[in-house]
Amino acid sequence: MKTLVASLADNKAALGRRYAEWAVSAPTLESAVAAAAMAQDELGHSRSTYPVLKGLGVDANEDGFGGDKRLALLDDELPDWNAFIAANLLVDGVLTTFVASCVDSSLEPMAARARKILQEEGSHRAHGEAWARRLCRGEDRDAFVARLRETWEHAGRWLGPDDDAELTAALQTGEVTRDGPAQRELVRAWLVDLLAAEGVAIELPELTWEGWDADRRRWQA
Amino acid sequence: MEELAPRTEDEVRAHLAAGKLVEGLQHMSPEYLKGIRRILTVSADTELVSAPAYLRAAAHAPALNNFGSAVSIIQDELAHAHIGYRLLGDLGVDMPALIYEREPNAFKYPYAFDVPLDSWYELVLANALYDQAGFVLLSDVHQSSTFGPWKRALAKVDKEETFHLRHGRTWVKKFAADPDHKVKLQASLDWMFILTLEWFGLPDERKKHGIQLEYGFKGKSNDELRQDWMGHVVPFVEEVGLHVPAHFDEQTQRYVIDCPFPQQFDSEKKAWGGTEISWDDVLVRWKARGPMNETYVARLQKGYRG
Amino acid sequence: MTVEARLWEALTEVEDPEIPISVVHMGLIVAISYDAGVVDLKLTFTAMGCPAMDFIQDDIRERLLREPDVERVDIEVVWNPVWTRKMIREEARGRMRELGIVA
Amino acid sequence: MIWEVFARKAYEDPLHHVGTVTESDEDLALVSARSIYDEQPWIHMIIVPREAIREAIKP
Repeated sequence: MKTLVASLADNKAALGRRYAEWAVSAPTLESAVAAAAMAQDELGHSRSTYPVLKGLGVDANEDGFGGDKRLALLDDELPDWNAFIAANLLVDGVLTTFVASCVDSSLEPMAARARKILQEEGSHRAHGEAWARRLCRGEDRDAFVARLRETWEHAGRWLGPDDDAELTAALQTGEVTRDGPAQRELVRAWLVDLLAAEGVAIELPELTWEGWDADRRRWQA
Repeated sequence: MEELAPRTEDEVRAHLAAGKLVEGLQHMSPEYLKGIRRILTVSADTELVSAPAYLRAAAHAPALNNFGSAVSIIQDELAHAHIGYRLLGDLGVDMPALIYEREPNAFKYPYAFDVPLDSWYELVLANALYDQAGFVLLSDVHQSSTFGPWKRALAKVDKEETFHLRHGRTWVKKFAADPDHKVKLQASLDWMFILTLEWFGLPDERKKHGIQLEYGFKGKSNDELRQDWMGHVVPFVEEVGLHVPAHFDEQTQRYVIDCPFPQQFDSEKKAWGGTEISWDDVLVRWKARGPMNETYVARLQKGYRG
Repeated sequence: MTVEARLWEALTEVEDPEIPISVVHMGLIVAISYDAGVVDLKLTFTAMGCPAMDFIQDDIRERLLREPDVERVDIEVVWNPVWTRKMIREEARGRMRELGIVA
Repeated sequence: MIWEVFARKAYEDPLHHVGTVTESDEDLALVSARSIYDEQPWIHMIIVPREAIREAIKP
């Protein structure tokens, strides 16, 4: 559970930074404000998760700039708005699905935070879904779908291989109440349905495990 | 303009003289419409460009939660910009074109934002100085504006700018209490203070406010606003032990600027040359815009232009 | 009036710097206990990314330390119960009535 | 598409106009309205498409 929680916090810190960058570049002023609000949520979730880590006996850097267990995709600025929305859907989506699997966690501090995080993530999901529909109807559709596939390569792997040691152990102790493959399938099916409703069929790439770094929970092509 | 704003100038004057607010195009004359569009554009552009300027400096935040506070301030600035642009939209302006299709040098905001903020010192000083300038200007609009929709919308801005000032001042106070930080803070204050003095524009002897005051786009003159701003900033910086080239003169009951003003400025080195120049020279510098103008506008238009 | 009740009332003077409503009426104060000069306060926020977290904690501490019998204030930030809009005013009022304070 | 935003901070208050958002779809308009008009802990907020408004009395 230690690596999972650390990576959750590090990814949320990184996602917060990536969202903030697009808060001054979004295609509408409305979404710029929404991106700034979502950035603060992510930074807040990260900040509030580090004490959980401390409770697990991990020497966490509480100013939040220390951790590097983040997706390779979040190392640098997201290249375009399609990539932003893809991260909004899939990176945020995978992390939130994990958090939802911690609502009844035996790790009480995590369970307490999970409910608050889920309350705040509702608008992220609404923002991502609405933009996905808009992009699917516009001329950017193919470029957007390509970004989704690319983002899935990173976000889909965050839960690890089906027999991921960390997640399996967390499941046994009740720290997490839904297994990795089930979590991944929830996100995949939700995305496929979202696009199908717009008449877009998306085939997500098969995930292979070469280049998977279990310690940092990241994958590099 | 004539089609959109049906009233004559005399009708607008009579409407205002009766103590009524202008609620929309139906109450406006062409001159009123032109004037309110100009001041709304300046206000919205200023709020908008502060977002990329503050984001650049936020990269130097000492900790994650400080970065979060900076993003919160950026969110407020974007939402304030939204107020101006949406009101312009109601006044017949094509809002997306105005924000996303204008050339960088067509944006109308104070020159100060064209000079990069490169540290957390400069971010918090910007909150204490620039946001104070914005606050002084908008409080004046809030009190004096004859355009009802703007006057009402500014209640939101008032509250949020108070938070920005507190953010700036809390940090300035903290840094000023530490000798090492204080030296760096003072160095930034040296260029930022005089640049904010310029914010309020030409002195009253050079500037005819005529219609701006008459139609109630603003209540106070440039020099009065500059005095107001110094009244907030100078006592504060002195209290925390920093220095600025201005003091309060007991005899005239006014703040006096103790350095050549306006002054020659090196925007690349972010340094004042010490030589007094004319306001015409300043106007040339303003018109040419400063180092960050194109970068910031490109950032703001990135997602729209694709 | 118990010391706790007095502390609750004192905090009705502390406002969120971004919103003109007290931290009590906002429902941010989860619990207050007092023992021999030490106040243990459980505090929550409307959002995990609330930018005014530090300011609010500073203001609470500063106000409580002005009470004659308070020497130390320990603040713990909690996320359980989850803050919801229902906690604005109505619940805070009920809470204060229980403590014998008219809110 | 322009949406008018109304909100209130207490049940005893009437809804009042706080501003507008411009969005082509309803879901984004809802998200935007919440993030732009966050100056108060509103207890209720609604959005109405401007085109649905009819003036019974004109100003």
